[in-house]
Amino acid sequence: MTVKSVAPYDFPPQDTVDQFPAPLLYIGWEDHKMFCAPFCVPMPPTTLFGDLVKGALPGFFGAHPDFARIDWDQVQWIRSGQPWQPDAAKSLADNGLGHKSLIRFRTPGLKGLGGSSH
Amino acid sequence: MDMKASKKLSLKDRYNLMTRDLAWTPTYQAVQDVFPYTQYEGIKIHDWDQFEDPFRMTMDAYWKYQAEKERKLYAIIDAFTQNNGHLGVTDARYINALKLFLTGVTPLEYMAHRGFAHVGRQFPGAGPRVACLMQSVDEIRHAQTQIHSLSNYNKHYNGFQNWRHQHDRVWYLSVPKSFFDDAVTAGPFEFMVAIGFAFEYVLTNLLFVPFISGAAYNGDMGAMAFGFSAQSDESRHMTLGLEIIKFILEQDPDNLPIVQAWLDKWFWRGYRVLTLVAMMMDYMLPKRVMSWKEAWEVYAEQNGGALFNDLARYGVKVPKGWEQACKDKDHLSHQAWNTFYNYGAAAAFHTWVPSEADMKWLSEKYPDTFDQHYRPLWEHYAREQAEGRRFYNGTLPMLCQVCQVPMMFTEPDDPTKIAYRESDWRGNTYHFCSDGCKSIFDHEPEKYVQSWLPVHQIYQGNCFTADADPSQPDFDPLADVLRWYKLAFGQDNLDYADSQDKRNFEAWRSQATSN
Amino acid sequence: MQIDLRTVSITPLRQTFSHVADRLGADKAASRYIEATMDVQPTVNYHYRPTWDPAHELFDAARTQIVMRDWYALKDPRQYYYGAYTQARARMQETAEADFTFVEERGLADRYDDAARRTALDFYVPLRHVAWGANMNGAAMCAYGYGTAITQPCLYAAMDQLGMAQYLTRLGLLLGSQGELEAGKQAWLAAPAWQPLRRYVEDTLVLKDWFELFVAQSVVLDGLLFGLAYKEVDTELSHQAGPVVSMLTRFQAEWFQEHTKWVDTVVKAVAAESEANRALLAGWVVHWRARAREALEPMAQLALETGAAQAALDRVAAVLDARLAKAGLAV
Amino acid sequence: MPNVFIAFQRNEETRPIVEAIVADNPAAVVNEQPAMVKIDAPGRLVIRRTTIEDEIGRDFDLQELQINLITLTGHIDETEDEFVLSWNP
Repeated sequence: MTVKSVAPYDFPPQDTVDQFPAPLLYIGWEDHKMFCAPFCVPMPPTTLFGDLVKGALPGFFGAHPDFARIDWDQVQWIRSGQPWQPDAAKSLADNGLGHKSLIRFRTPGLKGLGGSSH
Repeated sequence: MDMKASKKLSLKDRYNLMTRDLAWTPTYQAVQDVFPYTQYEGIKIHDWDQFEDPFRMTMDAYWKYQAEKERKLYAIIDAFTQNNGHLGVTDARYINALKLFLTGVTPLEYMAHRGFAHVGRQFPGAGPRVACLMQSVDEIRHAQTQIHSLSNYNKHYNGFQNWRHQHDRVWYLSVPKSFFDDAVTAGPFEFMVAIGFAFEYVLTNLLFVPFISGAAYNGDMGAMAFGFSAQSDESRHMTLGLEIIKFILEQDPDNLPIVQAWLDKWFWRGYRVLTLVAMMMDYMLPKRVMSWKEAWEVYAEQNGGALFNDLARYGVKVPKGWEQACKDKDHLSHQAWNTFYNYGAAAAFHTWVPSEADMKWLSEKYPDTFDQHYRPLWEHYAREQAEGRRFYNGTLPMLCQVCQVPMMFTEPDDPTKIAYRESDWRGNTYHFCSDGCKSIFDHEPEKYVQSWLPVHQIYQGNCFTADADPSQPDFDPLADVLRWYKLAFGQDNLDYADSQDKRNFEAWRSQATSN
Repeated sequence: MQIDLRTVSITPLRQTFSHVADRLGADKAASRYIEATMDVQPTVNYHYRPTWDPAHELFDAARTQIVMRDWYALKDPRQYYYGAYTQARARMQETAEADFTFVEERGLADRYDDAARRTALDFYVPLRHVAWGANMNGAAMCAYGYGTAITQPCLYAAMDQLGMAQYLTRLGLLLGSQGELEAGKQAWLAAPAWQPLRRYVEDTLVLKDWFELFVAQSVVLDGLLFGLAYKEVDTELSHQAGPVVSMLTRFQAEWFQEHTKWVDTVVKAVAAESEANRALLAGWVVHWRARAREALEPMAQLALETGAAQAALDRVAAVLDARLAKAGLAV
Repeated sequence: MPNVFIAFQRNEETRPIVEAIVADNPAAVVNEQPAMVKIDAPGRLVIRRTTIEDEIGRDFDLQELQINLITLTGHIDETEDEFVLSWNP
């Protein structure tokens, strides 16, 4: 379906990758809605996935008491709704992540504050 | 205004002579050139004179009654100002609901004014044209009476002073702004279904009861006065919205699917804007009128239900998102307040953890969900705050491409899971908070790829002050964005507990009541 | 006797909103007109292009060739925000209501001289359609104009024109009958005397530049038509048959005095802004003034003899030219 | 049969109007709140000019209801003499 208009109605999208310092990555921690919404962060495509987890995630999610208790080997990753196995040694790009990719991670056994998924 | 001269003419006939009869079909210019915007939406109108304006107001009556209302309203505003009425409110936390109103709702009244001037020029039918122009002039009344009654609050409390600047820039205000931009940039018929019907009729009581009764319950006679006075205009607007949708549906069966798609879209987008209202009802009013859940059950499920079975004879079905909205009623306000608590450092009003008494009320009103899902969250925040670690979320959130609300909404049948939807279009991925927003995008992608998403604009570097130098090592981007918002750090934002508003309110109140 | 009247005085944090303080040059108390008008229209970060005009932004200064560094220089000397506007019109409406009631209840309409009645019906009743066109044009100026300072009064003028169209309808019913209204509409649609003016109005209804529309409607047509109808013809009729028509058109006459004050203020500010603006305005005035003169001549003769009609139009044109000259637009 | 309702500001001007409405609508239910009076009626509510005029002792134009009106629901049918609210007319 397209927009009904009196004249051609076609404008450049506001959020193409070239307009950002780095491609955007959306990242959410399942069952920890104390962080009210997933995060949106520009992340250089060359960043190694392991560095993202060890280097950036603490800054995003460290304020939650459960974060320190995460067993990273048990973490289950989801990408656009599908189970997904990232390779910590490869870059985000080599893991198939691009501009505005969405990844979520589930931490079995940790269900947020008082088990309330917050 | 008694019309002795033409007593023999009925109100209806007299009105027709004074409105419909004034118009003529142009011959020196093509009708299509005088009214160029009535074809492209695909709506078919065969006879504009079938439109019935139940209020049939002529200008002399309009001036007479509206001036009388203005005299009464401004007398109350002056009295309220003269005796420091703001000190009579239950608690200065309430004033933060007014900040949200002035920065988020008042600018929409002005947009309605300009939108109705546009459709009030473009409709070929004399009846609808005049009714729309009267609404246009009513709407600037609402914008201006709100500015005037809140002007006194602006003198004494922080967060009102940059309402114009902030409505066009601050992250959460892009939700109401994009909503109305969407309606006014749509075609004239869609604008009428969106604002005249879906927003003014279906959802108006969900906006009216919280703000006006909320004001009355919290001792704010000023806001109550403009609310009641403005709401009497609303009854004309609601009626126009109802009459126009009946008129369109009666004109041609081909109009039904177009109107139904608009109803689905605009119920959902309007409902998404009401997220701010749900939060305000349950969390921002010290003396609560009713819960969002109760307001939804009375004004949406009962009243809305009566309306839609009244419209069923036209083939209209209840909007697609209706069921989900009914499921959300137990969660919406809590999730919204958590979002503003998270980002309290970037909001132009104060946030706070609900008190024990507040939470007792919330438990009673939300027996199935509050204690299990939300009490643990507030109690954690209270403990953290007590130990000097008041939580502020320092990373920017992902926004929905259509409603532009942070992705805080949960799955309709699993309130523990954030809802994610996405679509690919011309090689780019777009993300949404719900089936409702995704279908709005899929229906008109060329429109929503233009969205000015505040978080993305920050990352694109479009939200820094003119003299900012992002290359400097000590450059703090988020602090500069707040300067760009003209948000005075430590004064307009942060927790209510240590705010200047709280200190001033308590000092002034004791000054007014003790020696 | 001195009464110690004191209420609790609290030192406010500020006097007004920041954008208003910026315009005033300091944080000081601002009038209700200023707080309700300055910068109320958004100017940035529109989310979507209009489907009805994709070539422009939602509010776009480029919808007119006129250029202003600050569109809020066009302040309304009457300082009309909604409350002040409606209360002013309510007072005028009250007088008009009393006049209509007085004329009817004292039988002045029934006893009005029949020749004058015929002239009044032939001349004034079709003018309600001109006012309907002016209502549409005012709505367009408000919808597509830029900045609340100019768009707000344009809509008030549009509603005033609708009100005056309704008063003209009541004049037709009081001096005549419903049949006279239909006859007036037929004349408007077909009678030779009215076609040049109808063509003028219809040509304005398709103008794309809203400020040219302001010139064609509010400066030129209102300027010449109201002078002709509510001064020249009104004076002639009251000589012939007394003040009945003056009473039934008092609203229009008073409205026109106030309207020109606003129009002249706007023209002055726009012309003073730049030579380009002044030249644009001059071009539009020259064009539409000639069109208006040609449009008013035949219908003027419905109320005035040919010679008298020319003289009346000359006087009315001279008044408009004097106004324009005073506003810095000698054309 | 769903209700229609009309709500007025609660003041000296609306007190007689509410009384007139109650007189003309036996099934009407009046709900008085601090600043608002809301009148609900099953299916149909009629407001008669003459009844109000008897209450206030002067001429009354039904459009005057606008001044103190807050909100209403239902389809409106207004003549010189009656202002009727109803569902599915």
